[in-house]
Amino acid sequence: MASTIRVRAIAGADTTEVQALVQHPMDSGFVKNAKGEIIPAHHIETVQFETGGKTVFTALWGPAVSKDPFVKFSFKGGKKGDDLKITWVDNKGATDTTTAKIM
Amino acid sequence: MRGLALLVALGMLAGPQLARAEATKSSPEKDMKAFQAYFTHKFPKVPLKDFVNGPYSMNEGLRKQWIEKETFPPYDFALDHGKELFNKPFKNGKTFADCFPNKGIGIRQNYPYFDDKTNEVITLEVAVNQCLEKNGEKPYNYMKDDMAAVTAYMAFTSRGKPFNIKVPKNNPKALEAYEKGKQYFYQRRGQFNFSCASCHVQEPGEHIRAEVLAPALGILNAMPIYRSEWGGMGTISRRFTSCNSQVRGVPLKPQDPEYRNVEYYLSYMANGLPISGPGARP
Amino acid sequence: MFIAKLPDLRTSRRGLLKGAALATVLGASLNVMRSVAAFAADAAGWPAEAFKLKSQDDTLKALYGKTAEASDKVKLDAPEIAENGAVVPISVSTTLPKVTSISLMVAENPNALAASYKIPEGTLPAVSNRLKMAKTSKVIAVVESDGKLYSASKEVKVTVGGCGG
Amino acid sequence: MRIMTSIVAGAAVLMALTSAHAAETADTFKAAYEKAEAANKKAGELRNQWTTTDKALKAAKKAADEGNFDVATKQAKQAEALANASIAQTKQEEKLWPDAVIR
Repeated sequence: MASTIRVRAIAGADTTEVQALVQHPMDSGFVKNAKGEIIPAHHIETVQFETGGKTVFTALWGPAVSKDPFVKFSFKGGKKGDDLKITWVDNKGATDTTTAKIM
Repeated sequence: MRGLALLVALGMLAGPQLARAEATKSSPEKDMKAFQAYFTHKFPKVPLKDFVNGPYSMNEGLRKQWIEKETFPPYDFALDHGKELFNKPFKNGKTFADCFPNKGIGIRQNYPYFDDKTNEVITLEVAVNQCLEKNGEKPYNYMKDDMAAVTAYMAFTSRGKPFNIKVPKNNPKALEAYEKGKQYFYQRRGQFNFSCASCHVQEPGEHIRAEVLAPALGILNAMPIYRSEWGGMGTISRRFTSCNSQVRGVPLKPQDPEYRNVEYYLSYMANGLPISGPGARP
Repeated sequence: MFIAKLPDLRTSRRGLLKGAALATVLGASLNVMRSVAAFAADAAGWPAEAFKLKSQDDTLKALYGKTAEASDKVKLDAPEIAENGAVVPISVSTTLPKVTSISLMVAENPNALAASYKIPEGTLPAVSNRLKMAKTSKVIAVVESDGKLYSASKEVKVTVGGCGG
Repeated sequence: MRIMTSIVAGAAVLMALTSAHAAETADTFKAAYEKAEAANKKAGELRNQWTTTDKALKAAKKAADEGNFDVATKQAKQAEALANASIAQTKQEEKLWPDAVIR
């Protein structure tokens, strides 16, 4: 099974730019299915980005974040070859984690 | 009316005037030139090749959102899934590569083609399912999921290659299929009385409700697409059937000969324009 | 293409967003130890209460216990007209110092809070993401800088809503 | 556009006329329904059924199942009118489509 997380982390002169795309339905809990039943809320709550034993970014997401969410940020430091670990947890307790190399 | 028919009949019998009767028939090449000229004239600022980017070629605000979206495109997951499916051996050990010319890489621009043996239009989606069935696998649902993923990957390996659709002159059945596709494209249907052309020839760039209509020219180059409206991927089959529904027409079955003919016609109209799929659309 | 939608043909309009350019603006020295401590505590809790509230003021109170003042140092980048409410690309950046978090609210959504980002020291105070918008609404970016809240807002027109149907 | 208006208007007139009847029976419903189905089948052969015809047919069937033959017959007649309109549209368009072709 392929990872639900896509990451692109690119080291620049003194910062590293991180872009991540997560495969997740992000059901808002306000949408009905074809039968007219509410699709219960199902969304990622937290995404954590760590490198060198330190958290560099945490996203707290509600149901208004789009399906297959995208996020982009930058942090100081980080160099080519460093590990960047990403972990998400959703409101049903599901989780996935991946470790990407900074490019 | 009867007099006119008689004249035409006489003309045809007369031989030298055959050209006049022929003039009412299609010349795919002439059609294509006129089709492309219509769009470049209507949108003089849009370079010909840019029409493959649909509504993004003609609306600045949309284009900006699209460019940002393309930095990490929503079809990424489908693309990876498609690559996986494409390379995964079937139960008999063969793969998609065994069914296609050049092992299936960089060939999307040649579909659909007219099959001389069966006298029918073979679209890429049909070819994918034929490959599966030939190898004892279950065919995919034409509308989305695996079919969208595999065709996304095949389009991706063909990006930048210009559509190269052929209507073989030596087979009148091919021209007939092309003609039927052309008729389907221009014939109004559904309770709203719209043809494909009503929206995508006469009104591209305009808003229908909230949507900016895509130009018909190049519309298939970007397929399959991740559509925000759909919240996921969809194939050419999905595009055609949803268009029918939207004008309150009952869609035909995916890959019905009529749809294949339209795809044949419309792809021919985009000859020379590069494959840009998979695409992202509002 | 969407002349009229038949209810049974409606599909979810949720979809993807795009990211936007980051402004590399902040200068702050790295203090690894401090940010580790601050972060572990923060990451433990997803602010369930704040995500349930309707008004932006209540949301800020629940999230931060204070109110925000408008600031031109908060830069909010969002489209004038969203191509689809399901996928509205929104970016925030700021030149304010000592930024510890950035939150985004959509005033007209059923619940105002869309996302909140913790910015440890050493991370630039800029974030891009893609949000759903139910209808035309003000989008509010709130930056927590040196313990105070600063905001910027922008109206985004939504003609195709992002809340399904 | 003009054609559309006339077709829709025509269907509306037919609907108005047919709704004047009352006290329909299972037999009159059955006859009306069969006529509607036949017309819709023909529209299908012409590859141009309307979704609204389907809807009216379903509504007719549902009303008949509930024993409401007034509504059922009315819906069946509406379905037939719609199906006939789609047939008329096809016949007309088979002649008119070349006018729209880009030359």
